[in-house]
Amino acid sequence: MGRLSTLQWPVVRQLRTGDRTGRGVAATSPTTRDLQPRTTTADRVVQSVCPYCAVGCGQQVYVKDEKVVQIEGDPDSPISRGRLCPKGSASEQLVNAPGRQYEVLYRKPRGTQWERLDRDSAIEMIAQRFVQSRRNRWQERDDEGRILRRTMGIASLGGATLDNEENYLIKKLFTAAGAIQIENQARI
Amino acid sequence: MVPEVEFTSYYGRAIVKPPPWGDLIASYLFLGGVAGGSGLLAFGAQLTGRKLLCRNARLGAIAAVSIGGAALVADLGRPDRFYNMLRTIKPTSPMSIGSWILTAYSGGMGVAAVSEIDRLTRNRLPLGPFRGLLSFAEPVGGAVAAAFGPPLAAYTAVLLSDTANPTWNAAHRDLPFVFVSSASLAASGLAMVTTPTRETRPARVLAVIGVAGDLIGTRWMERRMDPVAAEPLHQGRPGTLLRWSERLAAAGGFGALLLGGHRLPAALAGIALLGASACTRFGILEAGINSAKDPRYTIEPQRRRLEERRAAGITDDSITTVG
Amino acid sequence: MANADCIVLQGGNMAEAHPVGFQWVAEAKARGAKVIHVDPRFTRTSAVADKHIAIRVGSDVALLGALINHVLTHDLWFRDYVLAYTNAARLVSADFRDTEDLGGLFSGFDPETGTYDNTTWAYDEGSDDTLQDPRTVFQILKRHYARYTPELVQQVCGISEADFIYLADAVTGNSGRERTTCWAYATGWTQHTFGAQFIRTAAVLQLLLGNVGRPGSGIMALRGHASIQGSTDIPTLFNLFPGYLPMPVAGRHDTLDAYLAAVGNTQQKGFWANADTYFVSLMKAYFGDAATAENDWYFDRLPRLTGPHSTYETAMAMIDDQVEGYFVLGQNPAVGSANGKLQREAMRHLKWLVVRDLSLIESATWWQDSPEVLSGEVRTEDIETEVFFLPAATHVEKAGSFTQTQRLLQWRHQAVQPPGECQSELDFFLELGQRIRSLVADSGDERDRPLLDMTWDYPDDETGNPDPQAVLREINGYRTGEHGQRELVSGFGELKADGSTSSGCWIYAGVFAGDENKAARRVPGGGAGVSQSQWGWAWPADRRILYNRASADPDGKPWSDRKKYIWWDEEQQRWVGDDVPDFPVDRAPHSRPDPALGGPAALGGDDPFIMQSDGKGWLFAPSGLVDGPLPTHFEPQESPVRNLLYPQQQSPARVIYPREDNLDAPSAGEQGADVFPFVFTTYRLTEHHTAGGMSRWLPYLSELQPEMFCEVSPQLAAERGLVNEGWATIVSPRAVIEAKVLVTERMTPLTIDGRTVHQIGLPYHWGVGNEALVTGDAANDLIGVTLDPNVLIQESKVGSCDIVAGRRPRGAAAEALLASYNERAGVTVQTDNQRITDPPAELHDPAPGDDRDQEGWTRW
Amino acid sequence: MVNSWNPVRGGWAHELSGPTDPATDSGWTEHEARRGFFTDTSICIGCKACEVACKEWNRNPRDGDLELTGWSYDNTQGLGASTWRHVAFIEQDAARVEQARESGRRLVDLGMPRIGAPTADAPVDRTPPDTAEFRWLMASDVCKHCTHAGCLDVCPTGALFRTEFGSVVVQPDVCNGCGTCVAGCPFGVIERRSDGTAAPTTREGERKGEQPKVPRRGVAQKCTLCYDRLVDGQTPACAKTCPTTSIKFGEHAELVAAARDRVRELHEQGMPEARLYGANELDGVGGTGSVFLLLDEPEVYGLPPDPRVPTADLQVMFRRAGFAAAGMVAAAVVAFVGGGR
Repeated sequence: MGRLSTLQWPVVRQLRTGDRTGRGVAATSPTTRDLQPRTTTADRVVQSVCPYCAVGCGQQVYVKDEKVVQIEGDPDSPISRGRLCPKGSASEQLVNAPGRQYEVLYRKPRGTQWERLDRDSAIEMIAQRFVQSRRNRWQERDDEGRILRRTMGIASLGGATLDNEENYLIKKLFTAAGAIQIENQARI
Repeated sequence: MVPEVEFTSYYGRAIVKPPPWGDLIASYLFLGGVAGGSGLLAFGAQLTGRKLLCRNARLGAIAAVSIGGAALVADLGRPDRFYNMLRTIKPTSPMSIGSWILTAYSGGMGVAAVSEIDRLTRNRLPLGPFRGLLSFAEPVGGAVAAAFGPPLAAYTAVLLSDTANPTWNAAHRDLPFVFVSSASLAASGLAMVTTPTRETRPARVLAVIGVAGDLIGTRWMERRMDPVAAEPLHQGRPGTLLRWSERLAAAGGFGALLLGGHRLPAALAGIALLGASACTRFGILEAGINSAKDPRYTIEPQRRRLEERRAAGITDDSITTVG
Repeated sequence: MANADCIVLQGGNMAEAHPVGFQWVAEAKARGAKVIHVDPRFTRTSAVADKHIAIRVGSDVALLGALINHVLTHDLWFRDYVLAYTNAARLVSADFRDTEDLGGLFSGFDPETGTYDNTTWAYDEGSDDTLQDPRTVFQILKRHYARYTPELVQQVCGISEADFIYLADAVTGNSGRERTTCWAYATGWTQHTFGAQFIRTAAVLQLLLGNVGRPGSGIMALRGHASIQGSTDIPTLFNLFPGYLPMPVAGRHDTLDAYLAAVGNTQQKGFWANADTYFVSLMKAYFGDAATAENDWYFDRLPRLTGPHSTYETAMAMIDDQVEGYFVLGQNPAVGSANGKLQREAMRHLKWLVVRDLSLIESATWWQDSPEVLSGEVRTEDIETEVFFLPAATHVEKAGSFTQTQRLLQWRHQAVQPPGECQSELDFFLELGQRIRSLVADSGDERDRPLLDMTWDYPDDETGNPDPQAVLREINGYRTGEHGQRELVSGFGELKADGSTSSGCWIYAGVFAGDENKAARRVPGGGAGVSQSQWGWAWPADRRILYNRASADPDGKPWSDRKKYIWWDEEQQRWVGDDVPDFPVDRAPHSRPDPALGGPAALGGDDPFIMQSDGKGWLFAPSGLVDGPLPTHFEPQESPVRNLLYPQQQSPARVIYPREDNLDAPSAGEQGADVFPFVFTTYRLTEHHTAGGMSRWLPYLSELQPEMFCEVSPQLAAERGLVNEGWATIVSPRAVIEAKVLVTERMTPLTIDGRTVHQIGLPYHWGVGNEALVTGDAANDLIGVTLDPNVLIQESKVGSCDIVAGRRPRGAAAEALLASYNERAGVTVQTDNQRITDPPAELHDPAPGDDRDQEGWTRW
Repeated sequence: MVNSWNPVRGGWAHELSGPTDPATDSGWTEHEARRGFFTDTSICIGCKACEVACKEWNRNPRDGDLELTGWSYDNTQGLGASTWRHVAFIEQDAARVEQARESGRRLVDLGMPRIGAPTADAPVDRTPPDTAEFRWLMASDVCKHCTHAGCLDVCPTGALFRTEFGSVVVQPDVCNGCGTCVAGCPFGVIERRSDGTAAPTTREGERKGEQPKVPRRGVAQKCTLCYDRLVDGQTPACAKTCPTTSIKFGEHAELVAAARDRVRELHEQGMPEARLYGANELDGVGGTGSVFLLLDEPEVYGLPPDPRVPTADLQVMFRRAGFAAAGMVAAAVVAFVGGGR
């Protein structure tokens, strides 16, 4: 508030500047005069791709203090030329969504509520169930004696929103496990 | 309610927005008028030696302006920033000008009122060395309040009219006359309530003039308004309020004229006048709010004046152009 | 697309579903291109198109077939192109019988299994360049579509003759040497029981008009998910390995040789002839040193398919308690899959369920708040399923590549670390794999061998997360260099079948050539070239337009100056131009290599369709499609309209599931058809994303479309007492849902076969639950499961329903309402599930000279 | 009842109405070229990306009560304190389309001025086009950034100010929420933000779908033409994101020229219904910074047909108020002097 000297009183500024009617220069506040966009004050800008549809619009992700503060279209992209649809424009809210879940939750059989579970335990529990169900439903051969070498105990759905690298690992793991029932949105 | 008229709108949505003003602002309009009129009465009494009238008008004025000012602040979206009203002097903003008027008036009246209170409390106010100054300042304060009283009563009319509100704006030529009349009769009414009849004759005269001005001014104003824009003044709650305003004003005016010499009838007449002024302010405010809730009041008068200009061969001033 | 002179948007709603992609349509239109939108609804796409043509949902083959007929009968086809680049002149087996002959069936149909034996569809030796031989593809085509006339279009599709002629003139007037027409479709074509044939019809038409492989031409698929293309290329699909190599099928691919022969024998033309190099390299990428020549590169240990194992088969297997565990990864089947009730029932039968998503989607919380729990049909306390919810990382919290709809890989850099316990799929599956491997490490069980043999060692990157670039390098592939060192391959041409190379997805080979992540290339605007090739990386081999050899005439010259793209440079003896030639770069236009060479080496200088076994564009598909070599009009599974062309009502080879929990409404002509008299279609809105997992939790998107609604015409509204903003209850044989009503002239009642057909529009973004910002009944609950046999996609674009004013009943009353409807309609599991509609009129081969009209099935 | 339309020139009258350079009037001795929007509604696809991008940049709370309005695809209804871009959806049958065309032809027949380079030699092709059976208009509305801005004029605190770009911006750190500007806007754009519509969705015992705390509560809010982006040479968020370039941002003079070209082009394509809104500096607000190409009468889109900045009549109003106040003094004098004791 140090700048609240009499000389900065807009009434005085009205006289000092040409802004007699107090509708422009004289009326500005210090905050206004120091205004800078958060796209400029961001620590870094990261190039990304919109996570919604398959057009593949380029995005620029602005990061400040390790938080995403803004996501905009990437004008360099020959596909989208900086433009985004409403969903793409809402990407920042997707990342910082008020309803986003940050913790692992567990519902036990017949349970009526979620319970907290730490991530390591959860993955270990899933791995154990994976191994068990894989064995429970293993099929070595079919009725005619032909090799099947698969399990019908485990299925997966999803992938169209995931990265190529992720889909690659999922398919590889499932194939090695003999789990064939793996599908994604391409067929939905 | 509004008769069905052939006009196009966007799903019946209003075009202009009503300001976020409610009863607090209507109260301020009323109290500001009371204060403005009382400033004049007090000064007249001060000059003519009507001590009781002077005291009561001053105390009434300071009460009105204090409560009105508080209402004004309470109505702000950010009351903690009320002082920003004095951040600029904007000739284009009636609210800005009004804030300075209100400040000047309050200053003057404040000094005068403090003197009155000090007298009433037999010098018990902790004024210290300022008590001496006060005897000089008091008459000046009274004069300042009187000078800024009429502007205080009148500026609120400009405040309402200098908007895109269909009804208020359509009344922009004549609303000040209605408002100063209403302020005069209200301040007079207050004096008739608070002050013995022996000192209130000027107040009664002013009341009668105010009532005449109010009744004639309102009719004249409506005649000059676009008929559609004037409709909200007759409909719903504002219509009722304004009808009551007329009745109360007439009753109060006759009361002041015929029975003003008798204490009780005079007080009753004064109450009627105060009621009339309050009804006027609440009615006009609400009518304007209502006019901003129906697109018809914006579109029809604008369409009409546009067509009239075009018919008159003026085609270069439309917001819609083909190139 | 921006180079097209005419754009037909059909079976899609581009402006709404792909607004940013639509800028290229807008730009083409601004430059004078004609834009026509053919769709059941007047949508935001129609609003900015030159013309909207309302069509009855599911009747597109009739319209496109009529365009083909129009082009053929008015001699409007592009003769030079068709002769040189398509199989028009090829002769087809004398045993081939058309749907014209068999009442809607092709030869080879087995009514028992519902499948075709396609041996009679094969080519015969020879061809006839005059196209006069009745056995040429061209003549077969002509006969097949002869009855697809403008009058028929009016009857079947509800499109006036004037509108048909407008469309035909626009398309044919903007095709040929100088001009090109582009078609774009989306799920309006794919989500049908013969959806692949919708696309084929357009392909046939576009080939006839010379609109394939040229600038501003083609048939563009507009897909709905960020990496839906990538998840097909590197599939999370049951039937494919990366790079479209099929998963082995028991009985068909019992040995490696049998497998490779089926995928692409080394004798055929084109790039599939090298399938052995792709497969062996994949196995080396998967299993490293454990894949050897001795063990047939691990082929024997791979799991085998025994039939379709699609998501719907799997859900039904869950209901039969055959499946114990289920991973749901960024999908919301409780809302987004057809027959939602069946999906939710399936999940109730699981032992354990893992849901990985950003928020608590309905597929994670159904045990608390699904419609069945809310109605009291099931109790939370009785549900045995164990549910794990694991929070996922968003697209900015992990690095990786998406492949967009035009096959372009784009790298996303990581912006921030995943918050809380959120993690990427990469991180999760890597860790899960490690834990599984350590659990079975000492088991000594042979079955666990592949888990231990697979290569599963990926380094972390500088952020401490698993390095996705290491995975992309593995996908790209390595070769063994001169000194035994591993080097990244620069393209699939380098892959070998001798075990010296690896590649996790052969079509992506080259994305990491020279140790440069080419998916991460970001030269502004893609660089100076027309093909914008300095942005990302397109498979295969960075080609932006597929089959672009066809952009030049048989002599290698551009068809016209205006449509110049790739041409043969005599001096350099190379194909040059604005793109990477999708062709052997030094194959001269008129070269005729020995076909016996096989593979790419056998491609003639005028064989632009390098992935086809004969290098030509297929007007007639002798193989590859299981439901017929030529697209044929059928009615959807449920339809209030009879098939006006054939006795056969529905596509005979569709995949059907006659089950009590998957009932169908009687089609026209059957008892009870009037109980479900209206057609509904489902779709997306711009403001939401599929089942809402990424939009209904976002305030800014939720406020734009806050509630489930249905769109009805004023006529239907009047008929059923529906009021705008009021409620309506919609009933199909599967479910009863409620929605707010939008009465709009954008929905047009159509006159079909002399009577009015009302269509009802239903966006499918909402679901019942407590967690999302906006919730509502799910349109997918109304839809039954009947699939296209080629791709196993469900028919969710069309179904039959009834609509009444008011909210739906709650609790048991809803079930009662549904039951009363089905009872009134006489619905059984057999309804609509007969393979052959009218056996006497079909199946038998009429002797030549039979008067078809006497058969009584040419109804129009 | 024609208004006294042309105000007397001279003095500071030009600062209240008629053609002027608003930035210069506001004391910006050296300033940027005036910036604005040209919203070409003929190519709008109604995707609402502008609404979202605007909210994202300005961190405005969600609006409304999450209920379907039944107004076609419009569920945000209009501009307000938290919605600074709003897309209107209008469905019209053949009769309405013909009316729109007729009104367009009438505008042409009125001999509306074509300010700028005269193109009289190239007569507009007005061959009657096929009347479409149906059309669906979409239009993204925004603050007009008037040359004479009612909101700015009546603001008592100086919270609203004219920028060096000629735009009109609220300073949220100054505004005390008096609400006068709300009444001052002839277009119904500016509004005081309350917390009513931004209430979080709550359930028993817990809060779900909660939004960030409502920022800038109690102060007037509207489009800033992304002043905080402009100062660093960036494009406003809505224009940057618009997929079809329906929203164009740039120098006002160039945009107006482009808008005129576009109208001519559409007329030549047989669309006489095309017209401009806000491109005339002689109109009641001195022309607007945000210019629109419309395909029907303004009121169809929820825009006023003949807006007029209230301060154009300010001198009249102050004069009348002065008379009134003087009359009040006179009455008091009469009361005391003429009244006797």
